[in-house]
Amino acid sequence: MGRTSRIPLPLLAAISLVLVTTALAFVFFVAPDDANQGFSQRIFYFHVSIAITAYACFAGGAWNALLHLWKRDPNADLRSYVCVHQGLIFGTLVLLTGSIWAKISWGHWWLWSEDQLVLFLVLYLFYCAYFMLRFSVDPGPQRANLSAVYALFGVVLIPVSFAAIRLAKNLIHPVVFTLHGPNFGGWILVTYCIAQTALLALAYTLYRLELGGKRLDVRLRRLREVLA
Amino acid sequence: MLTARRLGKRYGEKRVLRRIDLVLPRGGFLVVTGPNGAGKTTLLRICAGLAQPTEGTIEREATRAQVGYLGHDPLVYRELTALENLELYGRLYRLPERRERVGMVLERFGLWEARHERVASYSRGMTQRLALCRVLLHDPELLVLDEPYSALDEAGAELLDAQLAELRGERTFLLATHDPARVEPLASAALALAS
Amino acid sequence: MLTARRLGKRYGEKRVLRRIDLVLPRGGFLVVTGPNGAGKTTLLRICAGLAQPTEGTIEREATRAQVGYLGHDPLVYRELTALENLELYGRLYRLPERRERVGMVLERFGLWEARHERVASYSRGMTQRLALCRVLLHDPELLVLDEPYSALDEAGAELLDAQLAELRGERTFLLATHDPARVEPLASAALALAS
Amino acid sequence: MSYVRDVGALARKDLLLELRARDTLPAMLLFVAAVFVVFHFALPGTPSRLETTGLLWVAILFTALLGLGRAFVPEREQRTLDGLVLAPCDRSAIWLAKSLATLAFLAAAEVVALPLYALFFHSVAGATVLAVVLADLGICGVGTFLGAMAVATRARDLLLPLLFLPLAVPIVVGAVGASVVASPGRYLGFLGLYDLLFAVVCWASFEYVVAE
Amino acid sequence: MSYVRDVGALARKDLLLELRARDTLPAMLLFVAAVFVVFHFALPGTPSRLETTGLLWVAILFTALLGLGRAFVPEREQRTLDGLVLAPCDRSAIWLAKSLATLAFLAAAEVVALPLYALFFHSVAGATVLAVVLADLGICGVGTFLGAMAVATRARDLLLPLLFLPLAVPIVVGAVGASVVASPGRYLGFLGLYDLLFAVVCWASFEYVVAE
Ligand code: HEM
Ligand SMILES: Nc1ncnc2c1ncn2[C@@H]1O[C@H](COP(=O)(O)OP(=O)(O)OP(=O)(O)O)[C@@H](O)[C@H]1O
Ligand SMILES: Nc1ncnc2c1ncn2[C@@H]1O[C@H](COP(=O)(O)OP(=O)(O)OP(=O)(O)O)[C@@H](O)[C@H]1O
Ligand SMILES: [Mg+2]
Ligand SMILES: [Mg+2]
Repeated sequence: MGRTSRIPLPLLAAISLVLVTTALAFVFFVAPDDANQGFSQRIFYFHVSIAITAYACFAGGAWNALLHLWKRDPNADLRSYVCVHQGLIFGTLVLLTGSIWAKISWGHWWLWSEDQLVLFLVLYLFYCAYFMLRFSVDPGPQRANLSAVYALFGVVLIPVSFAAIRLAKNLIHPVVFTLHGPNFGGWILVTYCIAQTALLALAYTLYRLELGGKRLDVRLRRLREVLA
Repeated sequence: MLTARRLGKRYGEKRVLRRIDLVLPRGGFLVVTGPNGAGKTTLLRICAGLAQPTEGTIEREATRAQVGYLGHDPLVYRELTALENLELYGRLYRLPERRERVGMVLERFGLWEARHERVASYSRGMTQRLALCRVLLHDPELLVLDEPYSALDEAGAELLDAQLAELRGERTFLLATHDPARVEPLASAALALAS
Repeated sequence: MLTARRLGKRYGEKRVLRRIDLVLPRGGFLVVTGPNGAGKTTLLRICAGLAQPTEGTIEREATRAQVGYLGHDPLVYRELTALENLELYGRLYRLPERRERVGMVLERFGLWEARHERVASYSRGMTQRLALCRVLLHDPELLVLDEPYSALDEAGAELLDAQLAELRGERTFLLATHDPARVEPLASAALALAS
Repeated sequence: MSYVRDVGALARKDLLLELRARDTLPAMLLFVAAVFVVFHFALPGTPSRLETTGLLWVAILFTALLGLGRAFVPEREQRTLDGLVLAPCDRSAIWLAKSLATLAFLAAAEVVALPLYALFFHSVAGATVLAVVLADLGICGVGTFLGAMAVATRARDLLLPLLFLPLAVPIVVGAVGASVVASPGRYLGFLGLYDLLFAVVCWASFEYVVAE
Repeated sequence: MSYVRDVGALARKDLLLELRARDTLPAMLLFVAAVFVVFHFALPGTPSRLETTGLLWVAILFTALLGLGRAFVPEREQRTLDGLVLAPCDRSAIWLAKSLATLAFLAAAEVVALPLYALFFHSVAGATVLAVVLADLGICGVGTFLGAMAVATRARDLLLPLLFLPLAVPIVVGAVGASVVASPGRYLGFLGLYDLLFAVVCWASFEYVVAE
């Protein structure tokens, strides 16, 4: 993920605002009602896009962690942390939207029998533990190292747990791209793609915002020190 | 042997070392002094490779096997005997004449008789002697010694004097102390850290 | 203040102290010397009430609250700040002017600025200063000090000199050291342990 | 009175040490959640009430052992026990304070765990809660005592950790019994008696454990 | 070759320490035994094989966790990690040796636990034994790694379960699967893959955990 010099932040924010508005418009006015679930199925566009975005954030966190360990990139630690933080925020949203959807379509907020849900919970717990780890080490090179290593573990865990779930049961939780393969098209696809792009853009904006704030913090502290 | 440029170290907000420049040639003997909390230990740990500076660079012309570091902690296992501890380090440093060298350093620092006792039952001075044994066991090129005289009795201090005098010139020394007079005759350079 | 008769201490087979006779009157200042492993720490621990002799008897005319013991370990919690540590001891010793005294000893040993830092981040000398604060906090009648000068820089050692000189005569001291010259002017008696 | 204040000061120190890690409570929440998730994968399907009661006790026991293991870690690691032993307070206050601190840790974990358990698996009966409380008292009291023995250098060579097994098994038996049978009165009484008995023994003999 | 010798020297040291201090193994044995007692009470009659397999795995996992929590205690207490980090051997040898030592303790606990399990509940199949071996490798490898991380933090003991349990879920899935289904090949393969994958990651990144 990027250097601060790429797209100016205000422009980026404007773009993601436009995208999110478009996505909302598409979701509510363009996409057709689902045959079985009716209107409530529209939460799908957000739920799935948010989930994918969360994964993207975690991947970004791991990539920056790798850069930190491998290239000793001095800013990679902060970037990695911000990525994981965004991932956790979007992860919370996945749990929320998923739960709402589950309540609507299954009548339960949570189902232990759905392994994929529990799997996501495991990942969620994993990244909560990342935070615990990070905040129980004093700032410094060691904290950066430990966080980076644990973030790397995360990307190994994701495919491994997918394999574990696949092994444990045939997937009950719907997998759009295989299950609905043929009839997943037209406006549904377009709407989904727009929503996905919008959320990725939103996540990136938030990421840049947080990163900027954190960097400013660091700079201010340095400045104060020089003055003192 | 050691070249540090504009070295700095901070712990979070707190700046401990600031712009240290240091050139220690092979065979040199640098004495570091400074009040409590000045950053001597921090500097020595960086020089030994145990910590990284947050600013500046450090170059060391010695592999890890060629560094001997004596810190504030003796770095030995209290539940093991002196012999077992030195055996462990001897193996880890892959010494060719391990057993012989272990016996030699134990004898040199007057711990031969106590070699089969657990370190937990050692007195403080005996533990410090054992830590010195550990450092000298693999005959390092670069010796980084943080207050090596602490806890030693007069006999022990003289043993150490003799040891330092013997190696002076052949090995490179970086030594922190609160009693610079003691190592004055050996020193080739001095660095005084301010608090 | 302290009377020991034919004191002996053995650890299992090993005899560490043998037939020590000791009379330390109130206001006395006894300096204990001896090589590493001679048994200084063992003797001091017995006198402070931390250990029991295996032979002989010891009488102490001081309650537990009136003893101050400085050992090789600082006896403070590394994860607490200096202030929190001293607060704890202040409470346990039930000091009437706890907070004031805590502030006073911290200032006296130059730790006031660092009072809110965790002891884990202290340098070795700062930790030793904190241990001295702990000992003097409750203004004990009997001070048992095991190598109190160790790890102190010259400024710290002078602070301690001043402290000892001030209390000399009013309090009773039992002090072990490898540098008897430093406390020579204060000593009222000396005990040299052989190894 | 001053005894109570000593215990307060000592327990306060332990809690302070605990809270130094700041995020103890969220950590506990995460811990409980993680444990339940692991249980879920270990027992696929919908486990019976008895099974999940067993799991609950395994979780409690594990947490207790975890807590006890850490009880004297600060004293042992930093060799500060001497400082407490030298202080003029009654030595049993050290034991009491440490037991209370461990109890607080354990209780905090359970306050998180029991509702979550009720949410995820089955409701928790009143007898179970009572059994948990009584078991906690016994585990913390005896466990802390043995923990101190393990720190005091003199006692370390004895196989003391092993003592905890014969001492803890009655608690486990009583507690699990109380939460599975229909009329738990006898089991609860047994637990209460156990607590009382060992509290008196520990209180009276702690002095000899920590001081030579 | 010299790598193997380094690992040998380090693992030897850990075994020697355990022999002296007996910190780890008794706690593990105690816990395993207590878990079986709990379930003996909680599951009266003859529980199904599926039920008891799950509990066996819960017992193994948490016993391991207890052992893992103590793996780096000597280094932490006596602050000797610096000594190992300074030594010229590859840092990953520290991880490997510690993992092997922990593995030895876990294996010792299981040598007691499995017959106990067979006695109390059901016989143990060959596939289960194989699953135990493979799971042990994963548990000890990853757990030791995380133990080293937890030691470097302020939260320490509480942190290890948090870090470890999410990573242990795939092991539990694989292991429970391998011990209940008829043809456990896929599950065993999965466990092997897990071990391999994480062994490589741990091996490659341990350097960063212990050295600044
Ligand atoms: C890893 C994160 C997740 C991903 C990638 C994901 C993906 C998806 C996808 C692609 C669908 C659409 C299926 C379809 O249209 O047939 C879906 C549906 C659903 N998801 Fe998720 N999901 C995730 C996590 C969760 C969580 C944590 C929950 C619950 C708390 C949840 C609850 C649901 C529900 C209830 C549905 C509707 C299923 C139906 O009615 O058929 N999901 N999810
Ligand atoms: N881990 C740490 N976190 C925060 N501050 C630290 C840490 N380690 C050391 N410091 C601070 O760095 C400063 C220098 O410490 P250092 O141990 O290097 O001093 P020193 O010169 O060796 O002192 P002494 O003579 O007492 O041994 C001290 O003020 C100390 O508080
Ligand atoms: N717990 C113990 N078990 C066995 N032997 C012990 C124990 N504690 C001390 N000793 C032995 O007692 C002797 C005296 O130890 P002590 O610590 O009293 O010496 P010291 O005079 O204080 O030495 P130093 O100047 O090095 O501090 C030493 O030989 C030591 O090995
Ligand atoms: Mg120092
Ligand atoms: Mg001594």
